[in-house]
Amino acid sequence: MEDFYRDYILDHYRNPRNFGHLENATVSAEELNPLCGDVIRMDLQVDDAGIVREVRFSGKGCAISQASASMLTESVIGMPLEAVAKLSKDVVLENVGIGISPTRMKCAMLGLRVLKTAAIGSLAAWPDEE
Amino acid sequence: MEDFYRDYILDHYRNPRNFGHLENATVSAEELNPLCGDVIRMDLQVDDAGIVREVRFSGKGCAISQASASMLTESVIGMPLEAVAKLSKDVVLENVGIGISPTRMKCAMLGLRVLKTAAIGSLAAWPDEE
Amino acid sequence: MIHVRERTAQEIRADFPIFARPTGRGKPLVYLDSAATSQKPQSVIDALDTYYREYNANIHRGVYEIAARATEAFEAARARVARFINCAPGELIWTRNTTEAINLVAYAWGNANVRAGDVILLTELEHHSNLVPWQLLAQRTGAVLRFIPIDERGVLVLDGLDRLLDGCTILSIAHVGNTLGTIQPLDRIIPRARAAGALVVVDGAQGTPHLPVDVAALDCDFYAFSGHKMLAPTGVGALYGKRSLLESMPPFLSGGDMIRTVGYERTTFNEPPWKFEAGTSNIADAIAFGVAVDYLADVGLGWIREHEKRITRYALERLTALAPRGLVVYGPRDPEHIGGVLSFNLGDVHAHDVASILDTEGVCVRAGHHCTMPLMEKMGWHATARASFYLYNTEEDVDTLVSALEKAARIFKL
Amino acid sequence: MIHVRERTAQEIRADFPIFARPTGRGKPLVYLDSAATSQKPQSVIDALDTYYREYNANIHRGVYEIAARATEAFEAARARVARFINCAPGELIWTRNTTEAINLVAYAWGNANVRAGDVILLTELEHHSNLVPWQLLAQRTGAVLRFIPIDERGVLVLDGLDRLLDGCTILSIAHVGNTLGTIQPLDRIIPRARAAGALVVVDGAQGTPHLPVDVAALDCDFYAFSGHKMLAPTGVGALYGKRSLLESMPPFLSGGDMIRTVGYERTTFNEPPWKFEAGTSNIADAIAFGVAVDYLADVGLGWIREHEKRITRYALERLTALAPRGLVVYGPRDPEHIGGVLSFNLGDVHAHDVASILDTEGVCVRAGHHCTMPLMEKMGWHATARASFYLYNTEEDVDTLVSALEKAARIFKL
Ligand SMILES: Cc1ncc(COP(=O)(O)O)c(C=O)c1O
Ligand SMILES: Cc1ncc(COP(=O)(O)O)c(C=O)c1O
Repeated sequence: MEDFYRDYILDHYRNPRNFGHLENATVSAEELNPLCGDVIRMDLQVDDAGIVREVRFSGKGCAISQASASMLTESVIGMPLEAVAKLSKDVVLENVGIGISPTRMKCAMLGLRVLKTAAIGSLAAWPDEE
Repeated sequence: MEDFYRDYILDHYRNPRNFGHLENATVSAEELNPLCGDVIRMDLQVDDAGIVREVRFSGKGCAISQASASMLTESVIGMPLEAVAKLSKDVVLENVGIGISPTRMKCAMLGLRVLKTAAIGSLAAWPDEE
Repeated sequence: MIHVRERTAQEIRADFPIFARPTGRGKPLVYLDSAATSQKPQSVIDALDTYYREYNANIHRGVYEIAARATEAFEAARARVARFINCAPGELIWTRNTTEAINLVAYAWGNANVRAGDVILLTELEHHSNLVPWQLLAQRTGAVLRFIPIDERGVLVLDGLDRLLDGCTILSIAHVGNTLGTIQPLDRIIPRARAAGALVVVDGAQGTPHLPVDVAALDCDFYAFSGHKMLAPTGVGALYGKRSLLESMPPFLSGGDMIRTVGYERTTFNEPPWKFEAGTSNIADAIAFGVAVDYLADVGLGWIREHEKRITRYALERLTALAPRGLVVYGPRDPEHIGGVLSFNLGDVHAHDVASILDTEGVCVRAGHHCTMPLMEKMGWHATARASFYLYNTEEDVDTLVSALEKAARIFKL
Repeated sequence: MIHVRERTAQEIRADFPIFARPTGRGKPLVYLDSAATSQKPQSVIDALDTYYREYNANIHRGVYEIAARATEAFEAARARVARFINCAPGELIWTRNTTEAINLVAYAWGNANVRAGDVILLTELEHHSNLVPWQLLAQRTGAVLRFIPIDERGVLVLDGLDRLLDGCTILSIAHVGNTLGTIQPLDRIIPRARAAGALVVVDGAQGTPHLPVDVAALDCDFYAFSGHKMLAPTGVGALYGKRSLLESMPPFLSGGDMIRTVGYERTTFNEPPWKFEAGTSNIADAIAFGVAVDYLADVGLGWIREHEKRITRYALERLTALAPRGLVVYGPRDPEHIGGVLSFNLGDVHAHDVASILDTEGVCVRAGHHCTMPLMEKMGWHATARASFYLYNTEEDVDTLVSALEKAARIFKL
């Protein structure tokens, strides 16, 4: 777990990519991490072909949830919204590149859950429980 | 405990003394053994000097509760009602003359509790808990 | 599940340390009161010990190693118990016992849905725990109670069932009766209750220990049961509820753990099952409950059922020898319809006296009203003695019971 | 009680088997989360083991030897726990935990006595378990909630208390706050609440583990607490209630054991405390709770309090060294007013990240909102890390905490 706090994770935490809101969001969602009460919001702008053009995330939280969300925004730009709806936990695990302890899994998966909720249009399951 | 079921106990069980009701009872009480739901009733007739002249008990129950109640009626005839109100569990233990297992203590004490309740005029504590 | 080799009751018995100890009078323990609470195998006792020695920690919100291990074991136990009755883990709420589980339904579902004049249908042989909560719900709401009647052997009379179900909001019924051991024909009752639009609650306190239970096949809405009657520790039970009901129902107990967000004035609740679990759970005992159902599944519910039928049949045979001395067995006579329970009386001897004399021979039976006072009154029984059998009982236990009963008959000169 | 010789924390530690095991990374366990749940001494674990190996049986109605032993041990445990808080055994109801105890009061007393417009007074620092049950009671009855405010250190502001108490039906207040460890001045609050005619409920979850508690001297009506926070197993807690209230109050959960007589239509209830204990109790854990309070009384609550003050003072001193790297401690600073709990944050590092890094060093702290979301929001804290101390913690534990925090500061480049 200590290995988790690597420089590139801390960099995403301290300098989150695509942070903020989208005025012209096509879909949005916001969800809470029951473990700590942290909330993440995702705004997506989707073009007519169904491709994600822009993403912004917002919220306050731990390094794991923030860095995971930040990396995730980079992963989904250019993806069809349908594909976002079907993302599995693996996208997060590959992004962060290192084992996450079970107790922190919800932190790591929160951003993905919010993203999938926005893409599906109704509350997505926890990706680690699917 | 097996020793409890001696002939004189079984005799009181099969042939209870002072069994029945008193038409002209001065005080009466009825209580339940929470262990089994057995109920005993005691009717007392008290003279002007406050002396117990007659007693009748009724109810259905185990050998221990019935024999204890039967013997008890014999013990209290002629006693001042005030003294009945103050009887301790010892009167029962002496009557039955043998150790009673803790689980059956309520059975043995039920008659005495009812008697004391009648004498006091309000619900008496369990004699074994005083 | 495939069993390479069936175990014998003797082998099973060796897994239960309590049988290794003689009673205070030096007799072997003949435990015939499993319907009240079962004994526990070593593996269940060990699960508690391991939890407290190795990874005791509060669950769900802890980040550190032992909290992670405790949370995982706790939720894994939920999944095991859920699988044991064929439901999803998200449909299984931990409670203290069957009684709390039934109260949960009566308060949470009942208060929200039952109106004056509604009918709550029970049977005449219910345990107090499946009667009093409904009486109190009826008092709170103005609903009325109806009862499916029983015949003189304690068997449900289903002739008038559709009339009784007419306008019925809730049917709550024991899977297996605890005084007579009667196995209820739920497959004939539940479909008719569903057709009548009633909520179906099953009191499974005597069901899960003895019968393979599949809540999906039963098609009930709620199923309540107790760990302590099925090899698990005291203090833990469970309530199965259909997911959609659990989602729409308001919570019951409230406080820590069952919330999503809390403000001074307003609160939102967690998803089921956690929505119904307030405060620190009985973590250790829930984990041990998971071990208990694994033990049962490993022995095999089919084997247990056959074993109980064997013992019940043997006991019925042996007890007939005492009929001339006044022994009467109540309830149905066919072991096919009995869940390992026999209620009886010996002549005019009070059941408590019978039980006390049996105790001197190391034989543990229950005596009294068995928390079914209305049934007793209806049948005209003052009290009965009850012997109940489980996977660790043997034919020798029955032999000891019979000779202890002979002793009682001797003492009371029957 | 006279202690021939005071024990040292090191000796006490040896009674808790969990400390003999290193963590998965081979570090000694530094358990600083006793406010969530405490560790258990060998004697408590042994009590469970002995119960299940020697005399497991259902209580109160059993006639045979092991049932007698179980009943006696169960009621003796009640008497021990009652003596521990200075009440009569008949005033002590077993519950699962503090949360259930508070819910019992909110349902049984609350539903019977609270009317629309009534005032329920709480404080701004309550645990969800002493807030949500009252919110739901207010929703059921139309009562309104008021809150005693806190200052920026989390200390109650009592200036307006009499105004707040005006027309108040219930005051419910934590004895010791769980997020900041604040010991509440109950001696200054309860007399005024009584004068105002309010029912006084105390959430003692963090009281009984750490302070000598005398409910008669406190003069509260109800006092709720959890065994698992004071060396007892999970799954058992207790509610003290004044005898007269317990007698007049309707029951809460209903079913087996809490009844006197039951008919199909009508039921009468047992005396307190059994009137409030429905179904098979958590027998083994209640017995072990009795052993736990004996252990605490034997060490001495006075010793425990002094020890916690020592450790808290030492921790406050040692943590100042981290102030330049952004460590902030919340709440009151005087160990006299703190019940062995310190909440803090390290610079802009999220409390969860702090806790995860501490975990790699074997240090267990809690991180998050500690089931006090409204308090967190009011104080403007997103989350805090919380270290809590108990009788088995030592100054070395604090040293390890500090060096683990230094590691976290290093990783996050503070
Ligand atoms: C102040 C306070 N109240 C109530 C509770 C709830 O205790 P339990 O979870 O044992 O019901 C806690 C424990 O977290 C607490 O600290
Ligand atoms: C049929 C039935 N229902 C309910 C109960 C109550 O179970 P518990 O005491 O575990 O709540 C019992 C157990 O005595 C029972 O046999």
